[in-house]
Parts: sequence; C-alpha cells; structure tokens
Amino acid sequence: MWHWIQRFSSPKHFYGMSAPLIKWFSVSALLLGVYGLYLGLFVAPTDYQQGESYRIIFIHVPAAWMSMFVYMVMAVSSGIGIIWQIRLADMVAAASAPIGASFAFVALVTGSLWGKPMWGAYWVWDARLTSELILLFLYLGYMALQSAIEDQRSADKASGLLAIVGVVNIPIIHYSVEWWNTLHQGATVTKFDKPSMHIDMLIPLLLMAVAFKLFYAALVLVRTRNEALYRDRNRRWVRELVERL
Amino acid sequence: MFEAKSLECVRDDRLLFNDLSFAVAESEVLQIEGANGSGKTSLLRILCGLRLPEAGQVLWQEESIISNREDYYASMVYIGHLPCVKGDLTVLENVRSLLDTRSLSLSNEQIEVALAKVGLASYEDVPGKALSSGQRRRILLAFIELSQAKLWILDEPLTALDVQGVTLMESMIMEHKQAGGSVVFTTHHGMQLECEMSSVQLGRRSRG
Amino acid sequence: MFEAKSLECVRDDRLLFNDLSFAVAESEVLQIEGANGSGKTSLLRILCGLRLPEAGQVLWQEESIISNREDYYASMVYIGHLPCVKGDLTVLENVRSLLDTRSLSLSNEQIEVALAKVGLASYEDVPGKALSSGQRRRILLAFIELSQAKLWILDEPLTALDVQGVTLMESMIMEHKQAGGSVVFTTHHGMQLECEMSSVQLGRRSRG
Amino acid sequence: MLKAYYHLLIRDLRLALRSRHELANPLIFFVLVVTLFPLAVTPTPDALQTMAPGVIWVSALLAVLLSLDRLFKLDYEDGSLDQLMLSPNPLMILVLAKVTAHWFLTGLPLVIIAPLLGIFMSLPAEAVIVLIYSLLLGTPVLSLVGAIGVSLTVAVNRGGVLLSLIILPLYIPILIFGANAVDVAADGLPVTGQLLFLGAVLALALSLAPLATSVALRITASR
Amino acid sequence: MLKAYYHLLIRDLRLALRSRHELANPLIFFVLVVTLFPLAVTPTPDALQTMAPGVIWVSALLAVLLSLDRLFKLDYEDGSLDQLMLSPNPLMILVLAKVTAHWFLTGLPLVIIAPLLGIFMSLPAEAVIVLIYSLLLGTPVLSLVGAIGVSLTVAVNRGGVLLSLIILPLYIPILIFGANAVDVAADGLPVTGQLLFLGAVLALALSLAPLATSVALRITASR
Amino acid sequence: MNWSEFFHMGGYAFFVWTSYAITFAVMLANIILPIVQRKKVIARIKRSIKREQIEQNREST
Ligand code: HEM
Ligand SMILES: Nc1ncnc2c1ncn2[C@@H]1O[C@H](COP(=O)(O)OP(=O)(O)OP(=O)(O)O)[C@@H](O)[C@H]1O
Ligand SMILES: Nc1ncnc2c1ncn2[C@@H]1O[C@H](COP(=O)(O)OP(=O)(O)OP(=O)(O)O)[C@@H](O)[C@H]1O
Ligand SMILES: [Mg+2]
Ligand SMILES: [Mg+2]
Repeated sequence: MWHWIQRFSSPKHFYGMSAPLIKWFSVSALLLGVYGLYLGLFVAPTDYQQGESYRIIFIHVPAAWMSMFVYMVMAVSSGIGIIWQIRLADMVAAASAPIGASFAFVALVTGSLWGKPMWGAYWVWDARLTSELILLFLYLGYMALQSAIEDQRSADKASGLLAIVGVVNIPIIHYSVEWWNTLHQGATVTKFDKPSMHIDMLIPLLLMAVAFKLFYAALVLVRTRNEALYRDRNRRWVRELVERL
Repeated sequence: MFEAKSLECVRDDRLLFNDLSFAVAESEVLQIEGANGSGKTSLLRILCGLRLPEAGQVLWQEESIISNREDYYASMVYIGHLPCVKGDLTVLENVRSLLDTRSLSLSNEQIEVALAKVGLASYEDVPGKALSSGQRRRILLAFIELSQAKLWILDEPLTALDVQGVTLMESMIMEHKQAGGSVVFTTHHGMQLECEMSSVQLGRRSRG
Repeated sequence: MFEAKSLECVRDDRLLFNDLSFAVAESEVLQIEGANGSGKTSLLRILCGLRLPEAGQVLWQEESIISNREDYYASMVYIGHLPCVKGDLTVLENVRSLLDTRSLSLSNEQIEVALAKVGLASYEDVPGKALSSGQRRRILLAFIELSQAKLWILDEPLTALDVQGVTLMESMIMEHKQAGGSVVFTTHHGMQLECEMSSVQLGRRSRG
Repeated sequence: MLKAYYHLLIRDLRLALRSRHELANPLIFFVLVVTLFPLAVTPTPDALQTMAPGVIWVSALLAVLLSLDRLFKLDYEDGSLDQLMLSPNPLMILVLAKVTAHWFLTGLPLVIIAPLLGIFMSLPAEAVIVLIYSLLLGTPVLSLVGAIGVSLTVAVNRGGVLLSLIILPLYIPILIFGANAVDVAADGLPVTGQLLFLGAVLALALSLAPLATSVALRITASR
Repeated sequence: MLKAYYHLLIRDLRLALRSRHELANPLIFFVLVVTLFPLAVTPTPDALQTMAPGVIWVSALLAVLLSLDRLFKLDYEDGSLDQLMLSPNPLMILVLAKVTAHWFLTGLPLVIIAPLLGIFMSLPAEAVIVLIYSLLLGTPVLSLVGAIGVSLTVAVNRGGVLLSLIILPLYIPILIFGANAVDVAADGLPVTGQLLFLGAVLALALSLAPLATSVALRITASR
Repeated sequence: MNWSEFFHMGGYAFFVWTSYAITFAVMLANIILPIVQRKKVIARIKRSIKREQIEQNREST
C-alpha cells in the first residue's frame, strides 16, 4: 500500500498521468462554463428586487466558493506533505496558492462591484467580506513565505505549516467578525436578503460552480506539472523529457 | 556506536554527495575533508539531525537519531561556524547558559577550572562583547570540555585560534579519544594529531 | 606615497596601539602582523579613513586623507572581512556594481577576462547566493584586479580560499608590485611571496 | 524539564535587563503610536473615546509585532538557537520558556501602561478595567502566535515586513474581541462573553502554538 | 557624478525587482494596518470617515518606517556600504540615489494604493485627491528623514524599535499637516496652505537630509 | 430581447460588465501565466544541460 502510494505520487508518474486529465478538465470546464453563462445571462429571468445587477451572482458566488475550497485543498495537501513527506502534495499546495488567491480576488472585486448598487457602498465591514479579505491575505502570506525561503524543502514545509495554522484561524475569524457585528447591530450592517432562488437562476449558478471547479482542476494540474519539472530539474526523467522536447 | 547510512545531500541544483556511508566507533577520530563548498558543513548538520538528508539516515546506537533525539542529544555536542556567545553575558554566564541547554548544573569551581584550561583564567566576569574572536571560540572549547558528551562534532574548530589555541584543541581531542570518546571534525588547516585518524573525502571535483 | 603618522587606537578600555608610524612606498608590500584581537582590522579601517584614529593621521601624497578623500579613494581599494556580494545579482552584475562605486565603466569582455583569471569563467550569470564562500571571495579578487588602484588594502585576503586560491592571490600581489603598486595586508596564514616584504607588528603581548 | 524551562527563562530575562534601553523600546513605541492618532485626527473628546479602544489595541498589537524578532533572531544569528535545538530537553518546553520571557518583557509592560493611555483618551473607568483584562488575556496570545511566525521567518533576510504579512491575519480575531470588549464596556454593557472568548483562544494558543513553533524551528534549522 | 547617481539607483531598483516579494511587502503592510482599524473600531461610515485621514497617514508612516531598514542594513551587513563610502564620488550623491530608490519602492506604491483605501473608508472624492497630493509631497520627506535615522542606527543590533524612537518625533509635523489637509478637504475647505507647507518641508529635507545622512554614515562606519 | 437592452443590463451595465471583464481577465492570466512559466522552466533546464555539456567537454579535453 505504502509503496503503491509512493510510486503513484512520484512526480514522474504524475507528470505522465496528468496530461490527458488536463485536456478533459479544460474542455468540460469550457463547455459547462459557456452553457452556464448562456443560461445565466440570456435565459434566467430578471430578479424582481435587484434588477439585472444580480447577474453578477454567476461569477461571484462560484469564485467565493472556490476561494475557500482551494484553501482547504492547499492546507490538506500541505498537511500530507509535512506528515508523510510526499513531495507531490507540497507541489499541489504550492500550485494552488496563486489560483486560490485569484479566486479570492475575483470574489472581492465582483462582490464590491455588486455592493455599490445594492448597498450604496463598494465596501462595508461585515463578517463575510472581512473574512474573505483576510483569506486573500493568508494566500498572499503563503506565497510570500514560499518565495522568501530559498531552500525549496524548507519553503514547502514552512509555508505548509502556515497554511495549516491559517485553517485554524479561518473559522475563528469568521465567527469573531460575525459576533462582533451582530453585537453592534445598527445602520452599519447591511443585511443582504438571500435572493429567493428561482430554479432558472439556480441551475446556471450550479453549472458555473462546477465549471469553476473543473477549471481549477485543470489549472492546478498544469501548475503542478511546472513545479514538478522545476523541482526535479536535476533528475534524470526531467532531463530526458526536456531533451525530447 | 554512530553510523551514517547512504546519505544524500542536495543544495540548490547541486548534488553534494550521495550514498555516503561511514561509521564511527568508540575512541575513533574522523576527519571530513573537502574543498570549499564541498558540503562539509551540510554533512555535519545532517549528522546532528539539524538538517534532513535527501536520502539515507543517521543511526546512534542502532536507532535513527530523528526518532530518538533525546538520547542522542544527551550524548553528543556540536559546535559550528557560529560563536554562540552573548555579548551581554559574562564569560561564566555564557558557559553556564550553554551547559543549561544540556541540563548540566556544575559548580562555579568546575567551570573555572575548565576556563583556566582553555586560557580564559581571570576572564570569568568579562562580558562577551569585550572578547576578541579567538577568545570567543575558547568559550566553546570550555563548553565542549564540560559537556560530558561522548561524541564531539566540530565544524572548523581551529577558526580564529592562534598557535597556542591550535595546540590546545589538539590535546583536547587526544584526551577525549583516550577517555573512549569519538570526534568528527572538519578543518582547512592541518591538525597534527599523534594518533591514527580515519577520514571521509567529499566532493572530488573542485571547480574554478 | 602613503604614510601613517603616530597613530593611536583605543577600543573599549584597551589601548591597541599608539605612536604607530610607518610609510609605504611604490612597489612596496607591507604585512600587518599580530595575534587575534591585536587591532589589525582596526588599523586597516583607520588607513582607509573609515575609522578615525584617537591620535595621529594618515597621509596620502603628503595630504591628510580626511581632507582629501576623493583623490585618495580614486587610487586605493580596500577589501575587508565582509563579502560585499549581493545574493540577488549575478556574478557579472556584482563585479559591475562594485566597479560602479569607483565610476569605472568597463566592457563585459574586460570583466569576463578578469573573472576567468580568478577562476570564475562561465559563472557570469550565476546569482551570488548560489556561490560557495570561496567563490564569493573570488569576486572580490576580480574587483581588485579591475580597480586600477595603486594602493591595495587587504584584510585577510586568504579567508575562505582553498590552495589554488591562495596561489592566485600571491601571484596577483606580485604582479601588482611589479607594476609599481603597493599593498598593505594582514593574514593569519602564511603567504609565500617571492619578494621582500616589510612588516609591522601589533600588540606584542598576547594573552590566553 | 522544569529546570530547563526555568534556566532559559532566567537567561532571557537577564539578557534583556542587561541592555536596558531594549527593555523600554516596545513600551515607548506603544506610547508614541497611540499619541500619533490624536495628532492626526481632530481630537474632540467624543471622537477620541470612540477611537480609543481600537487605537490602543492596534498600537499594542503593532508594538508586540515589532518586538517579535528579538524572540529568536539573535539566538539564530549567533548560533545559540542551534544549541537549543540540540538540547536533550523537549523543544516545546524551551519555546515556551522563550515565549514567557518575551511576554514578561513586552506584553506585561503594555498591560501596565495601557490604563494610563486609556485615561488620556477619555475612556471611562469600567472600560479601563476591561482594557487591562483584555490585554492581560490577549497579549500572551500575541506572543504565542507571533512565535510561530518568527520561527518561520527567522532565516529570511529581510523578514520584518514578511513577518507582519504572515502574522497580522492571525492576530485579527484577538484584535476584534479585545477592542470590542473595551468598546462595549465603555457603553456600560457586560463583556463576559468577549473575555471568555479571549480566554478560550489563549488556552488554544497555549496548547498548540509551542508545538507549531517547534516544528517550524526544526524546519528553519534544516538549511 | 550623475552617472554614479544613476548606476546606484538602477542597482537598487534591480535588486528589489529580483526579489519580487520584497517589493510588495510595504504595500501589503500598509493595506493590512489600514484594515486593522475598521476591525477594531465600530465601523459606521461616519466614524470611519473621521478616522480615515489619520489612519491612512499613520499607516503610511509606519509602512515607510518599517521598510526603512532595507535602505542601508543589507549593504552594511555585507560590506557594500564600506565600498560606497570608499567611492571617489561625493557620498551625498550616493545617499540621494539610495533614498530615491527607496521612495520608488515604498512611497510611490503607497501613493498609488492609498485612494483605494480612502474609498474603502468612505472618504469623499475631493479628500481622496488631496490624500494623493499630500502623500506625494509627504512620503519623500519620510524617506529622506528616515535615511538619517537609519544611518545612525544601522550598526546597532536590534535597531528596529530604537529607530522608531529616533524617527517618529521627526515625522510628527509631516503627519499633522498631511492628515490635516485630507481632513479639511473632506469638509470641503481649501487646503493650499497645508500643501504649501508640505512642499516647503520637502524642499528643506531635500537640501539638508542627504548631507546629514552622509555625516551620520561616516560616524557609523567609524567602528 | 434586443442586444442594446442586453448590454445596458437594466442600468447596471457598468457593474455587471466590469465584473465579468475583470473575472475573464484574471482567468486569462491564470491560463497564460503557467504556460509562460513552463516555457521558462524548460528553457532554463535546457540551458543548464548545455552548460554541463560544455563543462564536461572542457574537463575531458
Ligand atoms: C466585496 C464584497 C463581497 C464579498 C467579499 C463577498 C464574499 C462572499 C463569500 C465569501 C461568499 C461565500 C459564502 C459561503 O458560501 O459561506 C459569498 C456568497 C454569496 N454572496 Fe457575496 N460577497 C460580497 C458581496 C456580495 C453582494 C453585494 C451580494 C449581493 C447583494 C452578494 C451575494 C452573495 C450570495 C447570494 C452568495 C451565496 C450565498 C450562499 O451561498 O448562501 N455578495 N460572498
Ligand atoms: N543556505 C544555502 N542555500 C543554498 N545553498 C547553500 C547554502 N549554504 C551552502 N550552500 C551550498 O552548498 C554547498 C556546500 O556548502 P557547505 O557550507 O556545506 O560547504 P563546506 O564544505 O562547509 O564549505 P566551507 O569550507 O566553505 O565551510 C556550497 O556549494 C554552497 O553553494
Ligand atoms: N565593535 C567593537 N567594539 C568594541 N571592541 C571591539 C570591537 N571590535 C573589536 N574590538 C576590540 O578591538 C580589539 C581589536 O580588534 P580587531 O578586529 O582590530 O582585531 P584583529 O587584529 O583584526 O583580530 P582578528 O585577527 O581576529 O581579525 C579586540 O581586542 C576587540 O576586543
Ligand atoms: Mg563549512
Ligand atoms: Mg581582523
């Protein structure tokens, strides 16, 4: 079993195996995304409360979900990397960070663009927004630490540890901000009503969510392959592979 | 007693050594040789368990040092390139706080005897920052002397020592060997030990 | 050409030297000798005008170096204990930025010739942080070589150099002397120069 | 093991006492930053009072942040940290000793001086008392969590700002609850909830942070 | 001489660009510290707006302060600073080059990102524009004056907090005028007076600070 | 539905289309950057292979 995992998780094996997967993931992400956007932008009805502005939902919500999902992937694979010393896991974590950061960024930007028409301000200091912002900072911290430490192995372990500590922190932040806000219930906190989901809105939303996941899967594979090439640059399999290119 | 098993070390892009194995018995003195940048310091840090080798392992009394740190550290002492001396503590306090890391409580007299031996008699109360670099290294010599460790791992122990200092270090190693202890060390300068000495050679090809 | 006049240096409470005078003519090589902590580095920093002596002065072509820094610095070069190498710059960029401090604009070819001479051929594009300590010191050797300075002040130039490096340094000093330049240096290790060499001895009493 | 804890604690305190200006530094930084705000904002007593809990807490947090690198930096640079890691005692104990010393030297002085600043910024008496409690519970967490960050960045050349990037997100819950407790107390409401939360976070940090720090130190040493 | 200025400027910028994470750090610190405040204070838009000028200016000031030690520290540690001081070119020119590089790498990014934070803290548009101007005039002064402080403390081991003690008092006038300008602009009043003052201080700093810094460097080197 | 109405988005055009534009820009960057990165890595490995070959030749001669 152990040997099987070791062999299966060797960068060389991964490199060979991942190429077709990338193709499948990216093609299906594209198809689902296009169909989801078509349904979302053309078919879904106008929201009676928010007007057309709600159509931001089809990118905002999937991006927000992904930003959290990717962080979990990053933390879990960092944990695997630290505990079982599996290099591939470290690579997946390192490859996930920039993708997750860009999802968090998209969620923030689209959210605040949505906030202006809905709340009259680009930004309010409420629980969800604040914890998303801090999530972005956690990603940035991970990336900064990763690039600041020269020794690759230490960099992986150190930033992996940070990712894990960050996991402990995320729920704490979330509940602390929430509690802090509800204590101060007032004109400040703009509660947004959860739009009662019309089925015609829900379907494109879910399609987009799946498309984003597939997109992430394709991207993380591509980036992990790069990491594998770079980190194994002195091993024979990379040398032979590059010479064939 | 002490064994390195097919160690491999990679720094940045370069393989420094691989499949390096050797053993150190009691009363054995081992010199690690090699040009600048051949990986001596890296090897010694691996032997201490401070750095993890890319492959292979280090055994202390047949057990891996990583899973058995406490036993191993109770019987070894390491000095590296760095002085480990606090400018704000006196010589005596410096030695004492080094010994504290090993949970050794010695009397002032015992420490003073060792300080006298390494040529720091009457310096007990001088703060570290007022010492010259050679005198700083001598604090470490006193620490090794008092550490009651079986295995000494010394990285460039002759650094900054003048001629008398070198002789002192040599005689300390000889004494330790006679008492059944082992020593692993590196040096660029010749160490004249009047005893047999094994050696490990690193990084054959030197560039430039 | 270069003259030190009754210099005095005090560190903390200790008088390191006083009334120290000597002169260095063209084509002269001067070694500063002394045990650890006798004040060699302090003296060299005084000679560079980096540190002010407690008394006395340093003259360059009959003028005090403090009042005449620009002339003096245009014709001398100093290397100290520290590497002066930036980890993030390549070897070539490192040499170039050292030369920039002296406002020398040399072509890449000229620099590459010097790098080849000090044993760093084909290392032009390697970043400083990937060099071993010996290779770092060699960057300084290339800098001295290209500096077009008449007076070299070298503090422990043999630090971290292996046997080939030492030979290289020796031959560089000989060449510089033959070209009419002067050298002031310190070292703990023997430097075998096939020429006469004056010397100044610091701190007779060594303790410990 | 207790002896190892005690010896290291004493050593660190003694070292700090030897260079007395070092000792005062975080405190003075704290006072300076707190006083910057009334200078930068139009200081009506009302505005001051609304700002006071936040300003005092943020400044305390920054003062701790900036003092963090004395936790391991010097020991790392002169090699003493290697010796600590080669100690036969569990690394966690040694980490805990160093963190304790750090708290005595930064957190505790802040707790002591904070009431004065609170009064300067026209906080009511009950709020000042809650300020003391919240800092008393919060600053040890800052030291404990900070230790993880420093141990990760101690080998990095210009770690200063990197450290803040890593640590500040982790500090935010403590900041929110600490400042909020004082704020609520200023309005005369009960604050047991917030203080209990801070206590719980302290317990969590006490049990996890030394472990994480010692893992981080082993990673850092592996250079 | 101009060439020496230019070469050194280019070298410093190149060095910073090589380690890209370094580049972003003061900026991220700035954003983080600014976000700490709304978290610590009840964030009604009104309260935020009153605080905003002060908070943004204080944070910018702290970000510059913390980034200061990259001005000379590394060069000091690896000996490059000695080489600069042994250059036949006037030391003032070299100091000016290093300060310019420092401003490009910290002050300028702060000026660019500040409007965004102003909007987050509900500042009105006119105030945001004045914020940009005041930072544009103020941050170079922070770098110039900071350079004096760093050159004095670069040889001190744990200079961080000592540095803030020396520098912060010097920064206070700039802080007061900068924050006040934004504050006044938020109330819709004219601010030419404050901006003129900042301009005058900049001119003064430009003419005196490099000299003071080079004297301080000579003192520091004399170790 | 006609196109101009569609692009007008009931008056929310700025917010909706900026959101979509930024999202697509970020995604595009996410696609392009790893490809560029891959090219760089491969070029770097090729260069170091070449350098080693040169060095080997020099040693053998
Ligand atoms: C900068 C501003 C915003 C940020 C950072 C943000 C962030 C987030 C995050 C992190 C989530 C995922 C929450 C979860 O699943 O637990 C989310 C979901 C969502 N957001 Fe936003 N958001 C912002 C603004 C808005 C605005 C203005 C609206 C609409 C008025 C909105 C509508 C939604 C909806 C409908 C969901 C899905 C809720 C659910 O899953 O139950 N967001 N947002
Ligand atoms: N922190 C580091 N990061 C990356 N590479 C390093 C680091 N330290 C050393 N190296 C590289 O590892 C190699 C071995 O270094 P090491 O310090 O083990 O050599 P050494 O044999 O002790 O040399 P010396 O005789 O100079 O002490 C060197 O080529 C160096 O380039
Ligand atoms: N920064 C300092 N502060 C106080 N005293 C110092 C300092 N640096 C050196 N000293 C003292 O000055 C004396 C001379 O130091 P210096 O570095 O000049 O000696 P050196 O001859 O170069 O020694 P080495 O052979 O170790 O290089 C030493 O005794 C030392 O204690
Ligand atoms: Mg070594
Ligand atoms: Mg010296």
